[in-house]
Amino acid sequence: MEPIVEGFVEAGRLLASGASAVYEIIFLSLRVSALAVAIAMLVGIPLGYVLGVGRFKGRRVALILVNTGMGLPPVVAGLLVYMFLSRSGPLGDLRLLFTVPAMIIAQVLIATPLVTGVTAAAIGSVPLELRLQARSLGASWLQESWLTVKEARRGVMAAVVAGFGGIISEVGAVMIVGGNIEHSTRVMTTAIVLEARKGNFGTALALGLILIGIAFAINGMLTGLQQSGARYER
Amino acid sequence: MEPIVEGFVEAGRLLASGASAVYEIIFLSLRVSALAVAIAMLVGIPLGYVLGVGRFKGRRVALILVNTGMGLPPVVAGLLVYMFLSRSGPLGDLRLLFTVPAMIIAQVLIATPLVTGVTAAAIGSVPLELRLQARSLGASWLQESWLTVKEARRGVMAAVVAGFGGIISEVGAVMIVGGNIEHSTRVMTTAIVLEARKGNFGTALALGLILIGIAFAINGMLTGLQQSGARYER
Amino acid sequence: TSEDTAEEPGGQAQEPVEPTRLVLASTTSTQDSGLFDVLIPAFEEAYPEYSVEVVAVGTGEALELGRNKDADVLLVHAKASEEEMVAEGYATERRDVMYNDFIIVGPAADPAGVGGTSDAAAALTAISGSGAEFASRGDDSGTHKKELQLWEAAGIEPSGDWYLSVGQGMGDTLKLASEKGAYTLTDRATYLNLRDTLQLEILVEGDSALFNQYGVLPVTDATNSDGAEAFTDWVTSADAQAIIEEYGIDTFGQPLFVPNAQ
Amino acid sequence: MSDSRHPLIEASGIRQAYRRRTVLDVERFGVAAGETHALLGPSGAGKSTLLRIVGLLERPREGSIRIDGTPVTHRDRAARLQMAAVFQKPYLFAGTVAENVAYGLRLRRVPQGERASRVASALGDVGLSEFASASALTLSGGEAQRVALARALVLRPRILLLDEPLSYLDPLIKRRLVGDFRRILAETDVTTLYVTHDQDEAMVVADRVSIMHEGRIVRTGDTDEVMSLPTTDWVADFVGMESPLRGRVVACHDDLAEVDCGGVSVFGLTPLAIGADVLVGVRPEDVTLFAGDGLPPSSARNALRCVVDGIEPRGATARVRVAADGLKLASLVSLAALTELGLAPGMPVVAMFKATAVRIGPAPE
Amino acid sequence: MSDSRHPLIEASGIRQAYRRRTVLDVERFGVAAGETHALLGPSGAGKSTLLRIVGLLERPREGSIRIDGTPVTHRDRAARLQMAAVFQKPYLFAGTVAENVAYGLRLRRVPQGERASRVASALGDVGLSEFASASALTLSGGEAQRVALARALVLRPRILLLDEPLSYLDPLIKRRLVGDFRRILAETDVTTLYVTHDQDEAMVVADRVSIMHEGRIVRTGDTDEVMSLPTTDWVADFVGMESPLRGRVVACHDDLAEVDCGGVSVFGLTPLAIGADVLVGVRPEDVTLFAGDGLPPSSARNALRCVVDGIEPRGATARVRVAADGLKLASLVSLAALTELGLAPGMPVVAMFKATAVRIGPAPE
Ligand SMILES: Nc1ncnc2c1ncn2[C@@H]1O[C@H](COP(=O)(O)OP(=O)(O)OP(=O)(O)O)[C@@H](O)[C@H]1O
Ligand SMILES: Nc1ncnc2c1ncn2[C@@H]1O[C@H](COP(=O)(O)OP(=O)(O)OP(=O)(O)O)[C@@H](O)[C@H]1O
Ligand SMILES: [Mg+2]
Ligand SMILES: [Mg+2]
Repeated sequence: MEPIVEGFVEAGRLLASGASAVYEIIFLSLRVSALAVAIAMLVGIPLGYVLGVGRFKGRRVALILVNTGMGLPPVVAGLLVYMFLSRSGPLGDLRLLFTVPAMIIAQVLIATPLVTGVTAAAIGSVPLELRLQARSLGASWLQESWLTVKEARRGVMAAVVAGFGGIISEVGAVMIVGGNIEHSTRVMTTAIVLEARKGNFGTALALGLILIGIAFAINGMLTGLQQSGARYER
Repeated sequence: MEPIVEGFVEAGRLLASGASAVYEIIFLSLRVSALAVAIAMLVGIPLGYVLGVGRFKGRRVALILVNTGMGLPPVVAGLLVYMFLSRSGPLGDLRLLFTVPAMIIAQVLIATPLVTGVTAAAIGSVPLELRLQARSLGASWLQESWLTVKEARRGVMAAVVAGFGGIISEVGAVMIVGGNIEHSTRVMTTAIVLEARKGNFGTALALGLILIGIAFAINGMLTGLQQSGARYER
Repeated sequence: TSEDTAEEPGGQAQEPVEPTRLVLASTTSTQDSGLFDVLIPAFEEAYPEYSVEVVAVGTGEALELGRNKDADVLLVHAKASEEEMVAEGYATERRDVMYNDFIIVGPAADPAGVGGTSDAAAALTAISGSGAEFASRGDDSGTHKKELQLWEAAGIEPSGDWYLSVGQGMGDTLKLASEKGAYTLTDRATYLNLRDTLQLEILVEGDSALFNQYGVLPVTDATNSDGAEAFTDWVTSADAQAIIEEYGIDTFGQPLFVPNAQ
Repeated sequence: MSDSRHPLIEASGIRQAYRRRTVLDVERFGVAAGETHALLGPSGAGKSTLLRIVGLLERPREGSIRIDGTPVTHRDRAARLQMAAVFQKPYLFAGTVAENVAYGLRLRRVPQGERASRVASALGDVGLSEFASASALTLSGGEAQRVALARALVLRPRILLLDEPLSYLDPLIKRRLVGDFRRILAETDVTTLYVTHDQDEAMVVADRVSIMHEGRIVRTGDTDEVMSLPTTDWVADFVGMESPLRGRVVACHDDLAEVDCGGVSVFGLTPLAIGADVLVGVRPEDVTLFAGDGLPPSSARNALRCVVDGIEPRGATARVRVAADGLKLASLVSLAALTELGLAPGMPVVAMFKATAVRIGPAPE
Repeated sequence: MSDSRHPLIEASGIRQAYRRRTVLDVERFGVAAGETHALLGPSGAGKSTLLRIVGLLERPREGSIRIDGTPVTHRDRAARLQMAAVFQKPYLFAGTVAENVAYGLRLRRVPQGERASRVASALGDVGLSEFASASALTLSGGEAQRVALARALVLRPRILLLDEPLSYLDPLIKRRLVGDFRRILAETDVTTLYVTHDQDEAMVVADRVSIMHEGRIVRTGDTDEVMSLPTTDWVADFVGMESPLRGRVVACHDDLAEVDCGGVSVFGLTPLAIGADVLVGVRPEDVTLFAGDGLPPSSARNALRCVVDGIEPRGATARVRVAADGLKLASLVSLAALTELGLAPGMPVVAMFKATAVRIGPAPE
């Protein structure tokens, strides 16, 4: 128990000390994962919609692929991105390896299947009649989808939360493509791993607790959104 | 592109060679993550049900906690489990550190919030009337929940798939509490990291591809379940 | 202690005694060099009553595992910290096992012009003034500590955009340096292992300051202290030292480690 | 059937509110054992809410439910196992039609063989035998409603709770099912609470009727009495009659009484004595109109000179409102008759109805 | 209104099948501009499916839809923007009642101010003004249905598709809304397809009626004709009549014709000439029964000696089936009259109906 208590104390100390290093990596973590989840939403929600409502050939295979993507090991995602961005890789000339954009790319790769898969399940449970009803009132394809997403918002929110949670806590990929360079690509999780490797379990745990605290705050806000407009039931 | 092609070739070679080492870690990975996801389902689905249908005090905070848990960094989960299981920790006498059970515990910690959160969203979108209808036909509390879970099966399935995907691909926690010990606690992901570190990108990628292939096969089966009984729509 | 060992499941009644678990904590660079792949089977053949489990982690983490008694014996390379552990009573003793050496590697173009020198401190001084980047492991590992000693010797406090503190293992740091065309300090074993995948050349070697000593430490009050002692004795024995001496010749044409146990 | 029957279900002091809005406020509501009790009332009156509360599916803010005199709550599964409900919107479970119908039986561990035969016969009763293995989620509105009905009936519950169970059905099948209900409900001693907005349906199946309005029960009694002797203007309008008629028995020969309704005499059959204050009701279906103001020769004891007040088309018939002095009546007239008589507001007509068509009941204080 | 009116919606050769089951097979179906066309038929007949296909919400396996003579498909949003639909089950969107009603207006970019006033007035029309800011998901069945109705009506579409829009409503509000429909549908030139199972409702609002049975349209024509002159036993039963009466005009004085129906003479008004083969129909509402077999003195031109065949209670009335030789009729009798006459199967009665109550139409080949 002791080390855990120590972890809390240390977390408070770190935050209070105002050590700009801590804030720097907190903000970088948030920036990277927020951007990545935003892109994953942009891709994953429409894709999830199509998979959720559609009944086209290949839909099932697509669903399996997406589900498989949820199990894409971050390390493998990192390796793939590494190979593309490496100096000897096809996109090496962009010189993106070990930069923030590279980390975002890797995280998008990880979050998108998660957002897509959970969104598809949520969208799939909106009754067809509801969509027909919107269509019969003159909704265009886009307006109909928007309504459907709103109706499925609990599930879509869960998709986004899962996606964000998956990448803000992810270390394998950002480590490989970001390089954990101090003042440049070091984020919360890579800092935690570094501290753990150094044997500074207390500091590692403290950073972990801060990360969890941030996730808690963000989820507090998101859950507010998710619940608003929830049905008042008996 | 080349290294990726090589990865496929190497993957085939590894599997064909019948190298028992490869099969050993594949089976260990599956065993650990399957058991962990089974436990996570056992805990997460009932919990998700309660959070999805309930309207008790504290439900919202519980939801936020669960959502936060989705963002629990595997490394932190690993550290926490380590601290408990370390000989100097409260459960040190169990001698579980660097064993398979320790890995399972850590993975359960990671998968449970994911299963719970996505299940809660799915269950929450089953109309209250459907549950009342079951109740009015004489369903007990348990029978009613079972029916509700079946009605929400697409979302619940997505929850399980996300949970399984999250842990089969996870490396931070199993590395810390398992120790990546050859013939004992080495799983796919820790093996991938090891090979990557050694510079054997081909082998690392090959293992990654095998892992993805396994996830694909499993998801093929799960998706079959998820879709069966889906509504035949216009 | 031995009582603990006796409690291990299967440790009592069975006829062919189940080997007891011996947890060896070491660093990733040692594991990555492949040395354990020959060393451990040899030990287990000599001592069939033990089954060695290698946990390869960061140097600091390995020491911490020892402090927490989660490992029975350590094989690491951070002499000052190791001696501190013995002094604090966390390890019963510390013995030299072997050494290899550190080298400074960098891009073939060598913008700082340090190729050929054998003065490590001078080379670092040149690198720091050249505008070229230097990748530091920045993880308190043996290598990192050695690097800091060298900077101190050069009278330079390294910081700035050119100094990349990457906080990763040796292999990853090498890869990063290769990608970025940066210089870095590495142990020879890891470098040789990865040479084919890297665009880095050996630029500085041979300085006596670039000496990398490995030590073995049995953990005080370890779960399997008998095994720990047996391993310590064995790895410093002539048999083991001979294996170490041979290792690497067939793959790299040169030995990776020089045994130096007394 | 009278109040003296043993009340199987009793609700007292039930109040329900959602957010701050009170939607139900029922002092006392009882359903006797074996009786079929219809619950009528406008949209939003609280019928479904009362049904859910009586069905132990929802906890009221205040009040209690007794079954067989024993207090029960929404946690009482044993009590709920005696009931089965059909909701207004048919909520079917994912699966086949047969699985849906079998659901309650499976919960009750009815053995496979009996289950199959009961499911088959219930599906036959609602005319859906061929749909047994169809997916329950692709049915038409009426089919789904019938499955929901079969799903409840197959349980042969002691208490049936039906919330507009036939609203999606066409007259043919409705007629058949109403007939079946009537038979089942009469033959077995099942106690039924039957919410409906179809008054004819209520009149066919119900022994007693309660009318709800804005969360309250405004009238309750035997079906014929409630539907023919409204007590307030609102109830009168709701059951399709003009304002309530109040009068006093002024003469009596055998059972034939003359009732004075504000100056107009109405003849009807009643055992009530001279001097009694009474309510008088004549259903529009029983009133025939004749053009002009000459009285045609007829056996009808009542022939009132009236003036047409208004005409409301009702499909195959029209409802013609007429007034004689203070007394107001309605008559249901076929469209053909409407044209032939050339009825129009302001026209003098004679409203005729037989003494046997006049209901007379004691006036409530 | 006749077929000569410009057909606004035309469906031809429509076939729809789910899995292997054909549920719709409609050769031709048309709705003229401005007309209100009721679609009747038993549960599962395919009414909702036809409505969805006409509403361009579902693609049929075969066949085509034309609007204004132009072929349209389910991809045609411009065509769909002219329509608005109310489904059988009211599917409301999460949000307030007002947001639901405003949905289509927002899609059409109606400015905020106009939107608010139109929403308010539509809610007023369906009697839900106070519910504007209530959550749409907690409404009672009838309230929800009215919101769905308001949501469609507020768009003032050119084509209205209504699928049993009043099934959850009580007679009071139903009567009011049916009246409103009648007015709106008559005043504006909206074209309406109206699926209903309430025949009286159909008779009030519809100009024309089609009857569906097992996926096919088995009868279509002007409302009065379809409802009074059934062509087959099945249709007769469905519209509440006995078997179709076929006959031949044997005499004619002015417009009053004598029609010989298998030996029984029926008098009615028709412009058809002597010798014409005709269909004859008398709605049960127009037939009065008298006990015994003596003919009472009456102005009714038709008085047939019959025997009671069967009695079906229908709530406030009963439907009495009588037969005279081959000719079968039904009569709607009030319950009071039923008791007074002591009607029972086998009893001789006289069925009387006026010549004006007899519909006569040319027999279809
Ligand atoms: N969960 C809820 N939250 C808020 N208001 C509710 C809720 N449930 C019902 N109401 C309101 O309570 C009132 C009564 O509803 P109820 O469903 O009992 O009406 P009803 O008599 O069955 O009407 P209908 O004939 O239209 O079905 C309605 O005005 C409805 O809007
Ligand atoms: N998606 C579907 N899959 C399979 N069968 C369907 C589907 N939709 C409708 N059906 C079937 O098609 C038939 C016609 O359905 P439809 O909804 O058109 O009937 P309806 O005339 O509207 O009946 P009701 O009056 O009961 O609503 C029904 O037997 C129904 O079971
Ligand atoms: Mg209701
Ligand atoms: Mg329908």
